[in-house]
Amino acid sequence: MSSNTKILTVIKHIDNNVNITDNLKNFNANVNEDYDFSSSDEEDVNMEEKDSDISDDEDELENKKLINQIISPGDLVIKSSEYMKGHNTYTTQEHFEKSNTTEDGNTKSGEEELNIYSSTLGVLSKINKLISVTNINKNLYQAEIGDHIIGQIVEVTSAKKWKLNINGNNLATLQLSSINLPGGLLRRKNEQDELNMKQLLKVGDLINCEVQGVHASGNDINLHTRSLKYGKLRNGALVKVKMGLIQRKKTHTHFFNNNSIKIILGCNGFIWVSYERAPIDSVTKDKGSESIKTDITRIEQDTSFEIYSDINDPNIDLKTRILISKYVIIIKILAFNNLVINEQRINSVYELILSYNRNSGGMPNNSGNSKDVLFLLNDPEVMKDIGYQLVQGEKMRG
Amino acid sequence: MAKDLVITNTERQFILDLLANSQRLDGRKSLLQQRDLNINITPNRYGDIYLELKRDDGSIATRLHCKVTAEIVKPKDQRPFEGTFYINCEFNGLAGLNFENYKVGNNSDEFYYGRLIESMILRSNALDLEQLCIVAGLKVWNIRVDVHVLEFDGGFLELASIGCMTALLHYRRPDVTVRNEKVTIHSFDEKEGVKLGVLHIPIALQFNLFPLKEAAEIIKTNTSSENNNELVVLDCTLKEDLLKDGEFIIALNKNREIVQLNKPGGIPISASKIVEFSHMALPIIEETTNKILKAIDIDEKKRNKYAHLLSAENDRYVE
Amino acid sequence: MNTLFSTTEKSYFRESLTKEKISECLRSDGRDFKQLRTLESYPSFLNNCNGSTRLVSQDGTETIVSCKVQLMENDSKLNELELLNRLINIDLSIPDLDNSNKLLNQMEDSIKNNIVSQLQGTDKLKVTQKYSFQLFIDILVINCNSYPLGLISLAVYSTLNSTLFPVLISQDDDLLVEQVPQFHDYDLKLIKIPCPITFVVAIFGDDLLLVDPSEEELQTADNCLLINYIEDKKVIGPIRTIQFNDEYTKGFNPLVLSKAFELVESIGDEVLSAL
Amino acid sequence: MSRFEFYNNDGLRIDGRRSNELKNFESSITTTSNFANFSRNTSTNTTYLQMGQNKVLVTINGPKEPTNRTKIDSNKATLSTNINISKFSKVNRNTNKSNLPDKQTLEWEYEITQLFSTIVVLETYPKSTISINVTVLQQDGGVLSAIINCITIALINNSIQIYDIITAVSIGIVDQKHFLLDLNHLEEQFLSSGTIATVGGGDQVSLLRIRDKFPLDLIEEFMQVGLQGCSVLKEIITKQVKDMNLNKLVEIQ
Amino acid sequence: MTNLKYSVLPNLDGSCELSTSNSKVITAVSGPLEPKQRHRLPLQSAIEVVIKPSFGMGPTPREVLMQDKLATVLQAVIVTELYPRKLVQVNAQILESPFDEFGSMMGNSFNEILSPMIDLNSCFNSSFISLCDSAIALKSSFVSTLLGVTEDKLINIAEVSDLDLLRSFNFKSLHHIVLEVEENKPTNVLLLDSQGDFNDDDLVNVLDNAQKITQKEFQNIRNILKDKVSQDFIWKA
Repeated sequence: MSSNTKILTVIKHIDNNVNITDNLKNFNANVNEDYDFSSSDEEDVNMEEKDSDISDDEDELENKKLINQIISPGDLVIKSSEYMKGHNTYTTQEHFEKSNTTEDGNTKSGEEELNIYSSTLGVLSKINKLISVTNINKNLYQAEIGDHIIGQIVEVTSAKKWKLNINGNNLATLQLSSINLPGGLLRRKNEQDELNMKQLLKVGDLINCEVQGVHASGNDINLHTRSLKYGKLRNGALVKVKMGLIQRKKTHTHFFNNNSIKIILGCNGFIWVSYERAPIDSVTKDKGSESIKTDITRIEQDTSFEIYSDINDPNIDLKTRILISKYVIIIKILAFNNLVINEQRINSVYELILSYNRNSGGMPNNSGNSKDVLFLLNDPEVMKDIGYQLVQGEKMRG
Repeated sequence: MAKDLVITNTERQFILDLLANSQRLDGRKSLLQQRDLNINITPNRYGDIYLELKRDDGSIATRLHCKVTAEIVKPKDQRPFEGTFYINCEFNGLAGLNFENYKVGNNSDEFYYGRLIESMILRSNALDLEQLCIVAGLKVWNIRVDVHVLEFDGGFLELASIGCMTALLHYRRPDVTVRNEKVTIHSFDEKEGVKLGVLHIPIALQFNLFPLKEAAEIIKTNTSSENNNELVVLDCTLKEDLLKDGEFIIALNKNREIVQLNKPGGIPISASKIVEFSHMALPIIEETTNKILKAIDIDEKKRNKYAHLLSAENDRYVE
Repeated sequence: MNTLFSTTEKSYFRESLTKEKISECLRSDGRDFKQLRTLESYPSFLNNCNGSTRLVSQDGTETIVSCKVQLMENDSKLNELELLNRLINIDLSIPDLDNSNKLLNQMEDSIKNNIVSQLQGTDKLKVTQKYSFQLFIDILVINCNSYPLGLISLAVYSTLNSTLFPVLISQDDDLLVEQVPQFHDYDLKLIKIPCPITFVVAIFGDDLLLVDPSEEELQTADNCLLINYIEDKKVIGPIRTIQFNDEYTKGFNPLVLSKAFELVESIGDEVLSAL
Repeated sequence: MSRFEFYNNDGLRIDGRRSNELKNFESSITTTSNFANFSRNTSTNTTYLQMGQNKVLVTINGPKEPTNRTKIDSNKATLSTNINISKFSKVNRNTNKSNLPDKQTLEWEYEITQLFSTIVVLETYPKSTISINVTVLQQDGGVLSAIINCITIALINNSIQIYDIITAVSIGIVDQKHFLLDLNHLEEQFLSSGTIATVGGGDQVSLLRIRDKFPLDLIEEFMQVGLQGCSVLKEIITKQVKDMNLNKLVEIQ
Repeated sequence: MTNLKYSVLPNLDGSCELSTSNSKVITAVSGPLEPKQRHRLPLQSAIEVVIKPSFGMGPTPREVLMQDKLATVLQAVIVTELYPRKLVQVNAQILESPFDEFGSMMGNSFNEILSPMIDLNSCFNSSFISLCDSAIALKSSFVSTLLGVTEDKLINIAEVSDLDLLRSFNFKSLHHIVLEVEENKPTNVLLLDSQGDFNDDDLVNVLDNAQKITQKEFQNIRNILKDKVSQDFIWKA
C-alpha cells in the first residue's frame, strides 16, 4: 500500500456566479448556420486530405467542420424521391405543382417528393439508396439476428421462459427449449426440466447468448444458448458500457494475456471479463478449431448440471484477479474517453498502462503483483491522459 | 374522459370522413355549429343550475348540474383577507358506463378542465374574494361549486364554465353580522342574501383539432404554404372528443380580454390560426354571456314579481 | 436502488475480498482499501440559498444540498435542546424511494442528530437575545444507485462550511427593546457550524475494512459500519452497524471496531481537506 | 399597476436587458467526466439547464419495459412526466410539510406529457414506457419554458427519437404595449404573462399557456414576439447540443 | 308531491329522476355487466351501489352508510341467481337535499340524522323505478316511506314542502320503512330503520300508517309504470 495514494479525488466545478448582465445572448445574435448535407460530402474529403498535420487553429477548424456534420432532430437530410429512409429518420411527402406549365396549361403535373428528416442527433450514413442517421448517444440496443450478446435474467415466468434485460427497450425472452439441457445436447425436454428451471438459471444470472429471432418491429426478441460457447457466465466481472462503443464484428470473444483472460464484448454493451482455464494442450494457435475439437470430446461431461452451477473456479489466483481488474479498468478507460472498444485497443491500452506505470516514477514496479497501478488508474485525470495518449498513438500510426 | 370507450376502426374512419366533409354525426351541418344551450335555474333556490345541450332532434346530449354551496372556514395563512373558492368536477357512473365511479388520477382530463375553470375564475379576479372575508385571518366564506354530470355527450368544458359563472352570478350567500368577533349568520327570512362579487364573466370555448395528415407532416409543414393541416371543430360530441388530437382552449369575457389561452400539447397549429380563432371566439362568447344574463334576469323577475311596483327608480332604457 | 448482480459475480467479488492475507485481497474496481470514489462537486451553485453543494458520485448518484437561513424568534418555553431541534431542520427526499421508507427516515435522523449533537447549545446560531438563525437543510438525491449516506454527509459538510449568514447591524441585546434585528444589505459572514461526516465501512472477515464500499461490496460484505468523524482525528458517536444483504451477513470480531476507528482517523482529515 | 418600472424610457428592463433579449442559456450533460459511460445501472445521463437563474435537471428513464403490465400499449410507447419542484427553489423556502406536488405542478405534468406525446416518435418504441423526471433546483420566472427546453435537450442527449426540437419561452406585457421576452421572477409576478412553445423554431405552436388577463387585440403581437424568441432559442439549443456531443462524434467515424 | 321521470338517461339501462316535496335525486341502473375480477361472484350477480353527495367529493362516510343500506335491500329484491358472475351497478346522485343550505344542519343533531334518511328514502323509490326501467328481474316490488313522529302527529316527511316547517318540527322519532309489495298488497318489511324515542305502540302505529302510504304510493307508481309500458310496447297493439 503506497503512501501517496490519493484518498479522495474531487473534481470541482466552480461556477463564478454568472452575472446576469454579462454573457447575455443577444436577441439578434447571429447563430445561424447552414447545414447543407448534400453538398458537404465532397468538401469533407478535401478537408481530411488537407488536415494531415494539426495545429491548434486547425483543430478548431476541424471541430467546426465536425459540428457541421452533426445532424440534429428535425433537420432535413435529403429531399428526393430516390432514397429510402433508414434508422432514425422519418419522411414527409410533398406534393409539388411544377410551375413550368406550358401554354395550354394542362400539363400541370403534380409530382411527389420525399423529404427525409432526421429524428435524432447523429451523423449521416448513406448505403446505396438507404439514408439513415447514426446516433451519437446510442444507449439502447437494437437487436439483430445473430448478435452475440450478454443478458441478465430479471424474471422467471411460468410459461417456460426467462425474461432477460439486454439493454433494449423491452425485455428479451429465452425459452426453455432454446437452451442446452443438462445431460446431453440432443435430449428432449421433459416436465422435470420445467420444474428445475429456477435451478438452472436464477434471477440475476448473466447469460452469454445469441439473438435467435426478432419480431414485431424489433420488440419481441428471442434468444438461444444452443452452443457450447454460450451459457451462464462465471469467474469474472461485468462492465456495462454505452451502446455505441461496441461494434458488430465477426467474433466477440477475445483472449488476452496468453489466453488466460477471456473478454466477451456483447453487442449490447455488456462486457464480461473473466478467467479462462488454460486449454489442456496450449500448443495450437488456431483457437477456433481447437476449441471445437475439445468441445466435442467434452460434450458429455460439460452438459451436465455443472454448466449451470453457481460456483466459481477455485483456482483463480491473485495474479489473475489483478489481471481481470486491470482489463476491467482498461475497458473503463476506453469508455471514459468515448473510444470504441475492440481487441486491438484493449491490447494497446494494456501496453500503455505498463509504460505509464514506469513513467510515473516513485511507484514501485513489481509488475507481477501490481495492485498499485490499479488504484492509480481510478483517477479521472489519469484515465483522460491514457485516452489521449492512445489517440495520439493511433494518429501517428494513421 | 371515458378512456375505455372503444371506437371501432370503421366508425372512427367514418366519423373522421364525415368531419372532413364538414358533416357531423349528430346531424349538424357545420364544424363550427354549436348545439342549443338551455339554462334552467331551479326556482326557490340560489345557485342551483341545470344546463342542457340539445341536439337538433331535440334530445338532450349533455346535461350538467351546477350547485354553489358556502361555508365558513379559516383562510389560508398567506391570504388572511380573502375567501376561498373551489370547484369540484366529477364524472360518475351516471354519465355513462365508461366513466369510472371512483376518484380518477390527477393526470386525467377532468382534473385538468376543473383546474382550468378554477384558475379562469381565480386568476382573473372574476370572483371578488375579498368580499368573502368575515373576520380577517379567522373566518372567511369558502365558496364551492359542484359540477355534476348527469348526461354526457361532449362539451364539458364550455358547459362547466357557463354553469359555474351562472351559478356564481345567481347565488346568494346568507348575510352575516359581526359583533365583538362573534359571527351571526342570518337566514334568508331575516335578511336578504348577499350576491357574490362577480366582476366579469369569463366563458371558455374549446376548439378541437383533428389532424388531416400524419404527425410528421404537420410538424414539418412549410411556414409559408397555405396547407390545411387540421380541422377545427367546435362543441365535439363524446366520440369526436375521443378521436381528436389536440385542443385549443380560450376563455374570454365581453370586454375583449383574454382570461385564459391554453393549448396543452397535441398537434401543433400555426400561430396565425390561433389568432384567427381567438377573434372568432369573441362573438360566440358575447352571445353566451347574454344568454346567461337573460336567464338570470328572467329568474329575477319571477322571484320579485312586484319589485318594479315597489321600486322608486325611474325607468331607464337599458340595452 | 439495488443493482442486480448475478450469483457468480457476487461470489467472485466475495472471493477476491476474503483471502487469508490482506495483501492478496482485491477490490473489484481496483481501489485501495481506504480510497474513496472520485466525486464531482459543484460548490455554491444555487445563488438564492445561503449555502449549497452538488456532489456527483462515480456511480451516478447525485446529491444536492441546500441550506437556507431564516430568522426565528426564540420561544422561551423551550429548553435548549428543544430549541436546537427546532433551529436545525433537515428534509431529505429521494424520489426513487417513497416518503415513508425506513432507510430515508433513518438517514434523516442520523444527519440531524450529528449536527445537533456537535453544536452544543444554541450560542452559535444566536443573533440577538430574542432571535436565532433557523437552518433549513434540504437534501435531494437523484439517480440513487447505492446507499447514499456517506455521499450525503460529505455534501452536508461542504454546504455547512460554505453557508453564509447575514451580518447583524442592530443591537444584539433586545430583551428590553421591541425591535426586529436588522442586517447588513449585502455583507455576509461565515459561521462555522461543526458537522461530522459519516464513513461507511464494509467489513470482510477479521481484518479487511473497506472505506466507501461500492454497491457490489455492500452486497457481499459481512457487515457494515457507519462511523462519524469530526475534524482533528476524532471519531464520535453514534456508531452503528448496517446490513445490505442476507446472503453473507454475519457478526464480526469486536476487535475490528478499533481497527475501523484507526482507519477512519487516519483518512478523515485528508477527506475533509479534499472537499 | 406596481411599484416597479419594468420597462424604462431607455428601453431597458429591471435586470438591464432589452425587451427582446433572452436570458443566459447554458445547458450541459452533468456528468462531464463521462463516468456514466460505464455505469452499472441503466445508462441515463442527467441533463442540466441553466436558463437565467432557472436551474433545471432532467433525467430520462427508458424506453424500458413497463413495470405495470396494464399500461402496455402494443403500438407505441407511453410517456409519463414527473416534476419535482424542490422546496428550496424559491427565495423563500416552501414550508409545506407534505411532499405531494401542488396543483400547478400537476397541470404542468399534464401539459408536458401531452406536448411531448406528439413530438416523440412513440411508434418506434412499442410496449415500453419513457418516463421523464424533472427536478427544479432554482426558479426565476418562466420555469415552465425552462423545463420544456431542458426536456428537449435531455431527449436528444438520450437519443430518443423526436420529430423536431421544441423550444419554449415566456412573454410578458408592460403597459399594454411593450412585450418582454423571457421573464424574470419579478416580471412574472407582476405582469400579465404567458408561455409559448413552438416546433422546430417555425410558426407551428405546440403549447400555449396564458393564465392572466390579457387584451384580445394584442394576441397577434404576443405570438410574433414569442415565435421570434422560440426560433432564436432553437438555434441556441441546436448549437449547444452539438457542442455538448462533439467529443462523442470522433469515434463514430 | 312525488314527481317521477323515468328513462331520463338514454345512455344507461334504466334511470329515474325523482323529486319529492323536499328532495331530488337521480338514479341509474346498469346491468348485467361484466364485472372486474374482484367483484365476480360464482353463483349470483354482485351489486354495486354508489351514492354521490349533493356537494363535495364523495362518497363520504355518510353516503357509504346509505349505500350499504340500499345494497342490502337490493340484494334481497333482485333475482341475483339469474345473472351469475355479472354485476348490477346502481348509481345515485343527490341533487337537492333539504339541508344543503349553509347552517341549517348546525346545532340540531336530529337534523343530521334526518338529512341522510330523506336522501335515502328518495334513493330507494327512485332506484325501484330505475330497476324496472332497466328490466332487471325482481322478486317483488318495494316502496320506501319515511315517517316522523312528533308529540301529537305522524308526518310523512316526503310531503312536507316547506323547508322551514320541516326544520321547525320537533321530531321525537324517525322511522324509515321499506315494504315489499306483492299482488298490490304491502307484505314484508325489507328495512326498518327507526331512530329516536319511541315505544311499541308508536312503532305499530307507524307500520300501520306506512302500509297505507305504501298502498297509495304504489298505486301511483303502478300508474306511471303502466304508462311506461304502454309507451314502450307500442308495436304490440
